Amino acid sequence: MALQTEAIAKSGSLSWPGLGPTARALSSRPRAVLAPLAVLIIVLALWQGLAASGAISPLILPSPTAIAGAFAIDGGNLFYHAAYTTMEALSGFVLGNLLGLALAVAFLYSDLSRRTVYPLAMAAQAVPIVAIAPALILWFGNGMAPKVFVTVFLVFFPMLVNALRGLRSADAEVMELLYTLSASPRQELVMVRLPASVPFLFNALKISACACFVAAIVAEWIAADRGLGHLIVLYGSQYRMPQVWAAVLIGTVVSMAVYGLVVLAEARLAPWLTRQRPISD
Amino acid sequence: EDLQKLSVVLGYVPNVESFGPEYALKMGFFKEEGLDVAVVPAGQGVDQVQMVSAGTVDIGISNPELILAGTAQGGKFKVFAAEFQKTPVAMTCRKDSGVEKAKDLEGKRLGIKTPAKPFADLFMSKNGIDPTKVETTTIGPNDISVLIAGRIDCEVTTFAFNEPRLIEAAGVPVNVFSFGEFGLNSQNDSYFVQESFFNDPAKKELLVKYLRAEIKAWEAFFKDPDAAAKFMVDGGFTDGLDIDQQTYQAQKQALYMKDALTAEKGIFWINPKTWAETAENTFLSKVTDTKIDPTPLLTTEILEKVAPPKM
Amino acid sequence: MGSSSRSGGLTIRDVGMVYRRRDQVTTALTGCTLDIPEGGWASLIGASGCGKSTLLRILADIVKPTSGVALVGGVSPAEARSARTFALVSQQSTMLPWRKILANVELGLEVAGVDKAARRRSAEEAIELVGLKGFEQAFPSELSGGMRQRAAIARALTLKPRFLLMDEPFGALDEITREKLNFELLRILKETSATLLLVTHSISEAIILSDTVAVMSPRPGRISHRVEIGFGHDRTNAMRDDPAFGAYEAELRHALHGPASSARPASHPIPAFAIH
Amino acid sequence: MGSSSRSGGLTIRDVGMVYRRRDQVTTALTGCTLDIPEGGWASLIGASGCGKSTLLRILADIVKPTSGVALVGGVSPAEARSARTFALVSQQSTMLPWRKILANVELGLEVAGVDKAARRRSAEEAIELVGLKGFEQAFPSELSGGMRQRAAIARALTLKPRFLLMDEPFGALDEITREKLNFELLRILKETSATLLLVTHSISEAIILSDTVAVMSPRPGRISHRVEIGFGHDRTNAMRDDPAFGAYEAELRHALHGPASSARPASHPIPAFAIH
Amino acid sequence: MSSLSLADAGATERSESARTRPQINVPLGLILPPALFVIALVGLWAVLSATGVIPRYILPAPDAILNEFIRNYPVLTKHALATMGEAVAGFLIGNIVAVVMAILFSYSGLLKDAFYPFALISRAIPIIAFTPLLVIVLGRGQPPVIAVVSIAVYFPAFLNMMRGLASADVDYHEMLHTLSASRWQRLRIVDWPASLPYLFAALKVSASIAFISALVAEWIGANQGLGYLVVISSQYFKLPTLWAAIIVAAVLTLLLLAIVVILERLLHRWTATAAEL
Ligand SMILES: Nc1ncnc2c1ncn2[C@@H]1O[C@H](COP(=O)(O)OP(=O)(O)OP(=O)(O)O)[C@@H](O)[C@H]1O
Ligand SMILES: Nc1ncnc2c1ncn2[C@@H]1O[C@H](COP(=O)(O)OP(=O)(O)OP(=O)(O)O)[C@@H](O)[C@H]1O
Ligand SMILES: Cc1ncc(C[n+]2csc(CCO)c2C)c(N)n1
Ligand SMILES: [Mg+2]
Ligand SMILES: [Mg+2]
Repeated sequence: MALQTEAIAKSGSLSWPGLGPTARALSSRPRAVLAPLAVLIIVLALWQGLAASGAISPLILPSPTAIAGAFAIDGGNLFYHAAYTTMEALSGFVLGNLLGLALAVAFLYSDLSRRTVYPLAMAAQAVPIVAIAPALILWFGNGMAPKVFVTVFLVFFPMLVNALRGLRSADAEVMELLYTLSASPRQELVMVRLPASVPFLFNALKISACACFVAAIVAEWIAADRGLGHLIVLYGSQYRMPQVWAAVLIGTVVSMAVYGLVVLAEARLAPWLTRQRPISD
Repeated sequence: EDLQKLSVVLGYVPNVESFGPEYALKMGFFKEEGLDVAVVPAGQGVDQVQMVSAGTVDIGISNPELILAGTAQGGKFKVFAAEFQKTPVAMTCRKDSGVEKAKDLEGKRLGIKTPAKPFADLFMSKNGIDPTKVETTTIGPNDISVLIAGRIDCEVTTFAFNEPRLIEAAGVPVNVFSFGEFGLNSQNDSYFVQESFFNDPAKKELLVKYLRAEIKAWEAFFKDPDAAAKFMVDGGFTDGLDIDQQTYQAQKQALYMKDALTAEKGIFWINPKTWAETAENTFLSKVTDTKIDPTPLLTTEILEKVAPPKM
Repeated sequence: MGSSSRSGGLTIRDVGMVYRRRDQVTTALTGCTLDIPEGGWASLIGASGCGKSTLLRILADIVKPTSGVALVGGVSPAEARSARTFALVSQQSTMLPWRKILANVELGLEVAGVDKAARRRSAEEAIELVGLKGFEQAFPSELSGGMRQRAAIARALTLKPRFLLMDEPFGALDEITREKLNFELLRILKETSATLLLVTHSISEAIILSDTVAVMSPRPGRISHRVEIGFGHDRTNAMRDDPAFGAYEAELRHALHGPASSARPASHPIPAFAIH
Repeated sequence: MGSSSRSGGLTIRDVGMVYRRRDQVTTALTGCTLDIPEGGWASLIGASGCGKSTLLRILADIVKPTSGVALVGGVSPAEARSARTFALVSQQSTMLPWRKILANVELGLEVAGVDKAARRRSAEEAIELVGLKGFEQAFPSELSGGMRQRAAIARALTLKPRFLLMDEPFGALDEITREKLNFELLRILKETSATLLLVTHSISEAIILSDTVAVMSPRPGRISHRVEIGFGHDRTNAMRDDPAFGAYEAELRHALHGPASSARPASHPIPAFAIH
Repeated sequence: MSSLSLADAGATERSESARTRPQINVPLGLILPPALFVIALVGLWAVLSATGVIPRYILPAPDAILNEFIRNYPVLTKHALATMGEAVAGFLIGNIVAVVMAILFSYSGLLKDAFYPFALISRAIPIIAFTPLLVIVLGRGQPPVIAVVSIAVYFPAFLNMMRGLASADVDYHEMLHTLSASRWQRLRIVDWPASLPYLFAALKVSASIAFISALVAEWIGANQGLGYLVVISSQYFKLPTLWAAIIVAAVLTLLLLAIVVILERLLHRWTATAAEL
């Protein structure tokens, strides 16, 4: 069989458009929706069965129906805290990615800065947040700021590494072209390096679309009076597992939604990435 | 010979608070009883109630509030001994904050660890403190630096013989408000198993042997708390234990482990009155949705068989 | 011929180029010398791999010669590049895959800081000129090989450079399109008095488009022959019928292939020329 | 001529191809019909962008026509591809940049599962044939444009396919190298009785290498003309002197450019042909 | 680009993506700038500590930490070894699983359709919620930590490989297609080499994640390791120990990164850029 006529996104991640236009996906490729749905139903059924059998303590793993019940009992509260966490996560997402990209550009043009700052940025990634939490609280107070800081801290690095790689991935011929046109470094950056790095940049964004929520939640987990992380700790300390899992679930869904937005943005902003391969088998 | 396996998860990282299990293990008291005991250290992130309910360990050592909360969520437990008669849980305040009595908290800044939030509110309401007049912030689970830095005046919760000592060592004198004296007493470090475990006569017998061996260790503790502290520090159970702090803790801890009841019945005895108070408080603080009657949870059956020394 | 009052044309003096790759050394050029006066038109012909592109890349400041001097308009290639006095059409007709054709053609002017409206106008004109009207909004991957090549030519033409360095710009084009573009190029060269250095594999194209045809011989590449084309700058297709045209062809063929081959490109020494 | 007892040659019947890109629709081919008997040699000539590559890509099973039928050896392109009966030399002479030339030339046989020693031997032979000896260990980026193109030809030749589909394989080569390879190709075609479909921009190359030259006209692409070349399969360079050769050239030029142009490729209707 | 650099600037650009860049043969030039920078930072830190700008109850002075290294190195070594084992094991498991999964997904439409969403979702779930479960399933100690590290680490490699395996130029695929290459051949000949830059970018990200997640996991469910040491020492307010543990973790992270960079150079010479570090 040769090429299908409708454009099929070349990148794997493109053809599963996140939580986006499910309806369109369903009409054009029903399997992409039905297959995961089937898996989900099987997993939920097994989970429910397991919980009902009493094999797993309700203090550890609540049943899916109990989790659904938690939304009924505590929905408003959950969403209030989720909104708070989302604000932190998204602020961290934006700032962290901008920082990572800015650093990558700086590293690209200054070897010295790369060789000095890069290892430290790397090493800093190994600093456990637990350890720096007191310092953060001391310096940033106890509101959103330290959570945003932690999120930025965990988000900037994937962007830095991917952007650095992406900015160097521009085709040699294209770089030569710009060179003979006597393009300025800024033009070279804007016209070639950034577009060439788009696949890498979007990957970093996808990594951090998920990571920013995990980071914000972990930061809240340490010391917060609001947010999903706070709820998880508080409810956890009272063994209200359905609520804990409901909070986890909301965090997951919201971060998947952010992921979906990144995927959609990618399809919009990088149409040239969708040149199709022949289908061999 | 055939040793019978039994596991216990401690209430915290191994320190002189868990001298009993560690010493009994080291000295072979468990073996003498025919037991092969695995001692699981705890600390941050380890939840004894979850572990016992999941069957990961047999015996858990934890706070009554948590055992009650677990019960409220469907756990079925039996409490057969308790280390503390008076809770070591305390509020610690900087001396220079001028907080001398509970009411002084008004107008001050209080740091609260997230899980302690419900109890902090209860503490205030029970002691006539207007919570709107207290500026509260959430602090990390091990954070005393905020207090040392002077960003807060008081923090809950701390252990009376742990954090205050560390804070003073950093050059900040403190006042300690032991929760037991403010209507929030609780038998910390209560020993519990799953109800089904307790209902199995063979297993119940293991608990007797276990407690007998541990009590033997605790007798050594009471004979010489300083030596007990030295044992814990030198034994390398936890890296970074400090001999001064542990000696201090050992001496203080002994006072929290004894009272009129233990003098009458023996150490580790269970006090239904204290449990009733805790159950009431756990409900008032909304940690449990209903008021739990602790009576069916408690049993002195093991204690009676072990007959611990009366002190 | 063609030389003007301006400061200089293209100068290649004793240029040598040695590529080192890991273990091996390729001498691409040795002692190449060539002068093209300002406003002059020159072609470079020679066997595949003899170093034509290398020479162009030296003039375009992409690679540095390992010996000798190259000057563009009297200054070093680097200075010429900064001053944007030349435009290069490279052999592989490079396009930015994420830009549509219009944006790709505009690129040169965009880099030079020309304002949007003006560069749009120039680009559209150039696109029309090379016969790509209607494909402004296509991505490069949606064009045929020859169309991409024409887009690259269009980009260079928008720049109206003093020096045009072109590496087989018409290689992927059919005869008609090629010839049309040949004459469009001539027109533009005259209009702008630009200097041309063209690499081509077509001897007749070289004659039509040049005052001077330089023949390179391979291994190592050097300029072995120079033929001056005396047609002046007013060229029509009729010159093909000029007996001089045939003579130039023969001379160049001879220079390329050795003495026996002046009549046709046929008699180079390949083992079994006629196949049973 | 050329047709053998085997099951079939190349068949293109009423093939249409419409490319859809985002908002726009390009009709690349309409109603193309062409038959090349087994063992036959055919060339495809036509203006840039008229759909020659598209037709080859249809036969090579890279794209599917939007209408009509294409057969390779009597079976669908997909089946022919699975059976490895054809080899394609694509217009952009694709080389894997991370493989050295030898490994790139070996690739076809490697994929076909030929053992290491045998494919090494074939590759070295083919490399020698196209004049790349000494560059086995170079990366593609270290070759000149023409050298890369020859490497791509070498890769196709190692496969000894029943059908050779070549898209301007000699476009980046100088006359001599080109002619040498033309005749090498003829020798190989005869040795292997392969069927050839060649896209070229050179009318004389088309005549030399074909039994049939198909002329495509553009927008939308279709086959407008067919010229049978009556030279048989024993070809020598002397056939250029045959008056028939000139006649074929004229006919093809005529077919390509319209009636007035049979003498030379010159008189196609471009506005200002002679430039003052 | 300054006109000074002339043509070799162009040559350098070229080398970055398609050719081997000349190796910097002076290790001193590689090590000196960061070393000087670190020394300067430590100096600044010492000054800020001495002047009380950085309070000692947050970050002890450098000499206090140095002293801790000298006094307490056996304990640090013991925990460092435990963490290293977990981080490296998790790093390997997570990345191998990621690569295999990405390959399976890239070559099997059904698998991908069915499980791709879950592969994504698994990353969006805060692992902290997993840890008690893992401790209960796997028991306390190293296995749950390794599991947490694997889960935390797989995602960058998975995503980048999904992308990298699809990144090869379509022309290459068309060529292999006409050669009727099998899936395995397409993977081996084109997609795998083309995905290596993506893989190595991911490995660098996950090298950093490996240690932090090992530390966080130890914080929850272990009784040894640097994360455990961090918790214990923060519980007893032993800040020199705590920061010594952090520094060890940072150094180990750099070590793992260095190994990744070296591997990248070895495996992927044609795109490796010199002095990534
Ligand atoms: N992938 C594609 N998407 C959209 N349009 C395409 C695509 N490929 C080719 N086309 C269009 O199809 C037409 C024919 O292209 P094709 O490559 O077949 O031409 P060609 O005859 O090979 O030209 P050339 O001689 O320049 O190589 C062109 O108008 C081109 O723009
Ligand atoms: N980057 C490089 N590294 C090593 N050798 C190179 C490099 N570029 C070119 N060469 C070698 O230099 C020689 C000349 O190459 P060049 O590209 O200048 O040839 P050319 O005359 O343009 O040939 P063609 O007509 O085939 O394009 C060739 O032998 C080639 O292998
Ligand atoms: C010696 C000692 N033991 C336990 C804790 C931990 N801790 C502090 S407050 C509290 C009660 C929970 O509300 C617990 C378990 C400690 N800090 N010091
Ligand atoms: Mg060339
Ligand atoms: Mg074509």
